[in-house]
Amino acid sequence: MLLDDLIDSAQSDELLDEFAKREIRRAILAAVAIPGYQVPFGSREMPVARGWGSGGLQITLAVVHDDDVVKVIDQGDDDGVNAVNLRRLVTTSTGADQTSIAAEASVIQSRHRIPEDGLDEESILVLQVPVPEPLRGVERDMRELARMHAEADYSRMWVSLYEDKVRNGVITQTTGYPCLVNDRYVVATTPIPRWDIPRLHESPFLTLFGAGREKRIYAIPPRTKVEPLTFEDVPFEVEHADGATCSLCKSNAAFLVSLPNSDVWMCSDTDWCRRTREASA
Amino acid sequence: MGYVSARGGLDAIRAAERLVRRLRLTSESSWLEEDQILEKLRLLVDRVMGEAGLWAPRLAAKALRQSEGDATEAVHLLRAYRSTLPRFAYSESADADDVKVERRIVPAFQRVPGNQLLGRSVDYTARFLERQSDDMAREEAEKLRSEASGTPGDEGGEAHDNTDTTQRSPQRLLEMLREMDLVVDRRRADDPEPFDITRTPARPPAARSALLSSMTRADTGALVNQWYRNILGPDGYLHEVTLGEVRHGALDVVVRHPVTGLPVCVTSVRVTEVEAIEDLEGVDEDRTKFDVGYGLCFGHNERKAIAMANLDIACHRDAGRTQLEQSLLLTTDALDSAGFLEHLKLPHYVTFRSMIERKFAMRKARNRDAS
Amino acid sequence: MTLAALSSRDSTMVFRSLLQAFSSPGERVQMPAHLCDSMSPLALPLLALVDIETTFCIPDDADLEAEVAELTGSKVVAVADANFVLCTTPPPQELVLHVGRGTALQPQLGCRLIVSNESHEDNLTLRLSGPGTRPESQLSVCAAASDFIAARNLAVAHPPSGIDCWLVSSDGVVVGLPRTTHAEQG
Amino acid sequence: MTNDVEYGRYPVARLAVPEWMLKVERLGRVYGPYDDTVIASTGPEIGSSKSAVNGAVVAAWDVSFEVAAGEALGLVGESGSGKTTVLRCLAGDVAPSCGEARLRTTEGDVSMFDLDSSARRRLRIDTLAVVYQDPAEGLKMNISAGGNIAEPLTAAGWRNFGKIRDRASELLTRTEVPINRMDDLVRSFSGGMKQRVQIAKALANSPSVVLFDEPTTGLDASVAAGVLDLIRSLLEEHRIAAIVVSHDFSVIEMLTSRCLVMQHGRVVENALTDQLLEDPHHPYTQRLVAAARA
Repeated sequence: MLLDDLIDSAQSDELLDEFAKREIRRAILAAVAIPGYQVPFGSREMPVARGWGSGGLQITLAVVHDDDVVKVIDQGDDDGVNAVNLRRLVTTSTGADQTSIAAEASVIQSRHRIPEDGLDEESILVLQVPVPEPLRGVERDMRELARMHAEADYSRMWVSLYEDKVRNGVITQTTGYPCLVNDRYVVATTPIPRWDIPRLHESPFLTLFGAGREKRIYAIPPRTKVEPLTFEDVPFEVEHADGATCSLCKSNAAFLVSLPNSDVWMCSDTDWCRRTREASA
Repeated sequence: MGYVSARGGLDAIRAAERLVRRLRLTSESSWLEEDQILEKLRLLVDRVMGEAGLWAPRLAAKALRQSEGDATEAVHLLRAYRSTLPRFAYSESADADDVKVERRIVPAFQRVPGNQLLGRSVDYTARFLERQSDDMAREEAEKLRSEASGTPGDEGGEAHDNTDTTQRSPQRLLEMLREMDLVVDRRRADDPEPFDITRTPARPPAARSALLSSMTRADTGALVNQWYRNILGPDGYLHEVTLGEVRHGALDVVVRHPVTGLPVCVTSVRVTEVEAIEDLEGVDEDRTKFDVGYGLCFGHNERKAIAMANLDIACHRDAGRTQLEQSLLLTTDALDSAGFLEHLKLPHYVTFRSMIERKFAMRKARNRDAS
Repeated sequence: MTLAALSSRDSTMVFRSLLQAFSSPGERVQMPAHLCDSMSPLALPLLALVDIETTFCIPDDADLEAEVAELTGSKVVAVADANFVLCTTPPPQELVLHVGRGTALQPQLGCRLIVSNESHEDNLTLRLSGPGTRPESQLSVCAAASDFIAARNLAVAHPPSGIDCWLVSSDGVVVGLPRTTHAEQG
Repeated sequence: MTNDVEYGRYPVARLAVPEWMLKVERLGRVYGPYDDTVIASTGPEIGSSKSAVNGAVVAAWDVSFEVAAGEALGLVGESGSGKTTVLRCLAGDVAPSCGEARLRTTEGDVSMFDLDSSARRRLRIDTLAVVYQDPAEGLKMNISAGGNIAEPLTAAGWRNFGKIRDRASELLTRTEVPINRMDDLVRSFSGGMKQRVQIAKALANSPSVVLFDEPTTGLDASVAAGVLDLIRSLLEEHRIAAIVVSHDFSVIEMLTSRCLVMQHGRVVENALTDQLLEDPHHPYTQRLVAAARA
C-alpha cells in the first residue's frame, strides 16, 4: 500500500484502520478454530467508551461489508439508547443496511440478549462482553487463571457451585451462566439470561464474543456442544414467573421483564413482540 | 401505558448531541483558541497527551476544548481518532541521554556535574492565589514582555534558559553510581523488541517494557494512588525512594525515510524522565547495592514519572509475589477504568429481572427445606 | 496471473469465506469469483489476512512468496516461525510437523496452513466431526495429500495446541480444517 | 504375596509383584549452586547442611527408600534434618535437584519427577494425597468442610450433587467430624477438627499413597492422641502406602513399622521402628531416642 492510499483510507469515516481490521479478523479465526478459548487482541479505542460495546463494535466492523444487513439491540431492544448509537456508527462506517427483524439480518450485535427467533445458518451473532473471564469469581490472579484454562482445571468452579447449592438451596447464578464449550473451555456467556443459554447449544449460527476493555475475543461455532455447568441431579433452571405473560402481545414464549413492584410483564425482545402482535392482530 | 425503558431512539440521541454542541459552541464568552489552551493550560495538554500515549499537542488542545475540560474524555477522543489512522512506520530508538534538558533535579547529591537546573517549576513558588484584576495582570504582562525582549536571562540564578551544552545534556547520576558499582545492573544485553501494548494486551508475567509502556500511558491519578497505597495503604510496604534524576526536556523523534532510507527527524517531543534509586534490604537481594527504577512520559508530568519510576522498582522487587504487576498492567488505564465504572449507567433490566427471579427461587427453596 | 493488493472490501469478503470455512469445517465455500478469476485463489487468504505485523512463508514458491511480501508488507520467515504457511502442493510430513503449534497457554500462536487441494480421480474421502461439522460432513483430498492429513492429525493430537488449515482448490473453493476438527479416513 | 484383586482398586496379576507402591532413589534438594565439593562440605560428619564452600544449603541428599501398600514409613529428625524437604519434593510442592521417584499406578509405573505440572496435579487428585501440618495449606478456610471434600471429588469428575454430599458425609463421619458441622466454613473449626477434615479430604478419591507432614504437631496432647488413633486405624483399614514425617518418636512409634532417621539432610539410620527404639546404632539416633524416653 502506498502512503497516499493509506492516508485516503484514513480520511474516510472508517472507525478502524485496515491493519486493525486484519488483526481482529485473525483473532476471530483463531477463536473459531479453538472454541471457547479467549484469544488476546490489540483492541483499539472506539468512539464508544470501554465497557460500552467497544469489543462488539470492533468485531462487527471487522466482519461487516456493504452487502450485510445489521441488527443492533441492547436488552433485546433495537431502540435502546446504546443500540441506536452503535447501529449508527456501524451503518455509517460500513455502508451496510439495517433492520430490526432478526431473520433479515446477516450480522446481529447484541448486549445481554439472544434474539428470540430468526437466527439461522447465515447469521453471525456478536455479543458484547463486560467480563470475559468466567472464573473471576473463584480466582483473581491472572497467571493462575491462565493455568486453569490451559489445564482445563475447573474444580474450583464446581466447588463454588456446590457451596452455592448447599448455602442457598439453588444455584444462584443469575445471568452469564458459565458453560463448558466443546467439552474443553469454560466460557463466560456474557450477562444474557439463563433463558437464552440453551440456544447456544448446537446452534445453527456462529457466535462471536468481543471484550474490548479486557482485549479478548472468543467464539462458539455453529453445531457445537455448549453445556451449562450444573450437577447431574440439579437441573438447569431458566427464569420463570408463574402465569406471567406479556401485557402487549399476551405471549409467555419470550423472556419477560416487569415493572417495579407490579405484575405487568413485557417482552424484552421488542421486535419479536411487535411481530407477534401483528401476527395475531 | 406500559413501561418505556430509557427508549432513546435516534431522535433523542440526536437531540442530546445538538444540545451538547449548541451549549458548547454558543457560550457568551469569546471563542477559546487552540493556542490559548496550548499556552495557558499547557500542563493539562501534556497530561492528556501522556495518558493518550500520543504526542499531538494541537489535537490534544482540540480534544480538551471539545470535552469541555474533562481530561479522560479528551484522552478518549484522541485515542479513538488514533484508531482510524494506519501506522506508517516505527521510529528509530531514541536515546534518553539526547534529551535537551530544560529542567533537571538530582536530589541525591547537593552538587553534581551538569548542575541542578531548577527551570520552569512552581516547586518553590508560594501558592498564593493571584486575585489581582485582569487590567493589572495585562499591565504586568506588558512590562514582562518588554523586559524579556530587552535583556535576556535576568530572572537570575540558574533558572534561565542557557545554551551551555553540558547544561543541556548532563551526565546522568546513574552513570556515576554505576562507576561507583553501587547499582544493580538491570540493563539487558540482548536489546529485545519492546512489547507493543497497542497490539498485544499485556498480561502478567509481562516484559518490563510492557509494564513501562502501560504506566507511560496510565492515568496519572491511578499511578500516584498505587504508589501511595503501597506506602500507607494495606497493599504492601514500599521503601521510601531517593530520586536519582528528574528531567524535563525535548527529544528528537527520528524515522528512516521510506525511500532514501536516511534518518529524518520528524518532530521533537517533550518528555519527563525520572530515575529512582531504592535501598535493597531483602533477604535474597544484593544488599550491598541499590535497585533502580525508570519512568518516562510525554509532556511535563513529574508527578506521573516519579510514580512510574518508584512502581518500576516496586514491581521488580515484588517479583510476582503479590498481584502488584497485575494491578499496574490492568487497572491503571484511564479509559478502561472510567469506561467500565460508567457503563453501570447502561440499561441492566434483563440482568436485574434474572437477579430478582433467583431471590424468589432461593426463598422457595428455603421454605421447601424448612417444611 | 499476477497478484494485486486487495481492497478493504475484497479483504473483508475473502475473510468471510475463510470464517465460514472454519465455522463449518467440510463445507465447500466459494471465495469471491471476481477475485478468483483475476488472480490465483491460493494466494487470496494471505492477501486478505497478513500485514506488517504478521510473518509468513511459501516454502515451495519463492516468486509467489516475494510477490505476497511486496504487496502486503508481511515479513518472510522460516517455516517454524511463520504465522502463515502457504503450500502450492500438499506439504510433506516433516514440514507439517515442523510448523509452530502454539502452547496450552497460547494455542492461538499455532500456524495457519493454506494448502492447495487439486481434486483428481483417485480422491481420498475423509469423515469430519467436531465443532461446526454436520453428521454428513466430509472432505475429499487428492491421494497425494494423505501424508499431509496424517501429519496434520498428529500436529493436532494434543489440544489446545495445534495447527489450523484451509484447503484451497484452483476454482476458488476453500474448505476449513481447524485444529478441533477430527478427520478420519474411510 | 497378598492378592489385591478383591480390593478392586488394582487389577493385579497373580504373579509375584514387587512390594513397593512408591520407590525413591537418591532424592536430593540443594538451595544454591552445587558440585561434589559443596556436597562433601555438608552432612552429619560436618555437622551442618549449609556448605562453607559457597553457602549453598544441601537440604536433602542421597535419600532412597521404598514404601509398600499397607505400610507406613517414618521420616524422623529434628527441624532442618531434611525430612519435610523430602516430603515436599514427593508432594510436588518443591522441585527436587536430583533423584527419581517411581509410583505404581493402575497404568503402570510413573516417574513422578518427569511429569509436567498438570500431570503432577492430576496425580495429587486421586493417587497421592498430602496431609499438611498447617491445615490452611491443605484446605480452603472460607469454604465448608463438605466443600473442601467436594474439590477432589469434582476434580476427579464427580458431577452428582447428592453423591458428592453422601461421599463427603461418609468421609467426615469416618474421621469423626460431627455431621451437623458439614456445611460450616472450615475457618470456624478447631485445630484438631481441621486436621480431621484434611484427612477426610485426603481420602476422598481412595489414594494409594498418603504423605503426613507432622499431622498432630501444634495440637494439644488429648486432641493429638485422637487424631493419631484415627490415622492408625485408617492405615490399617485401607491398604495405603504412607509416609509420616515427625520429630516426635511417639508418633513414629505409633504409626510406622519402619523408619529413616535424618540429620543435616542425610539418612543416618534405616531400620524397623521397634528395633530402632530398642537398639539405636547411630549416635544421633541414640540421642533422639534417649530424649524421647526421658
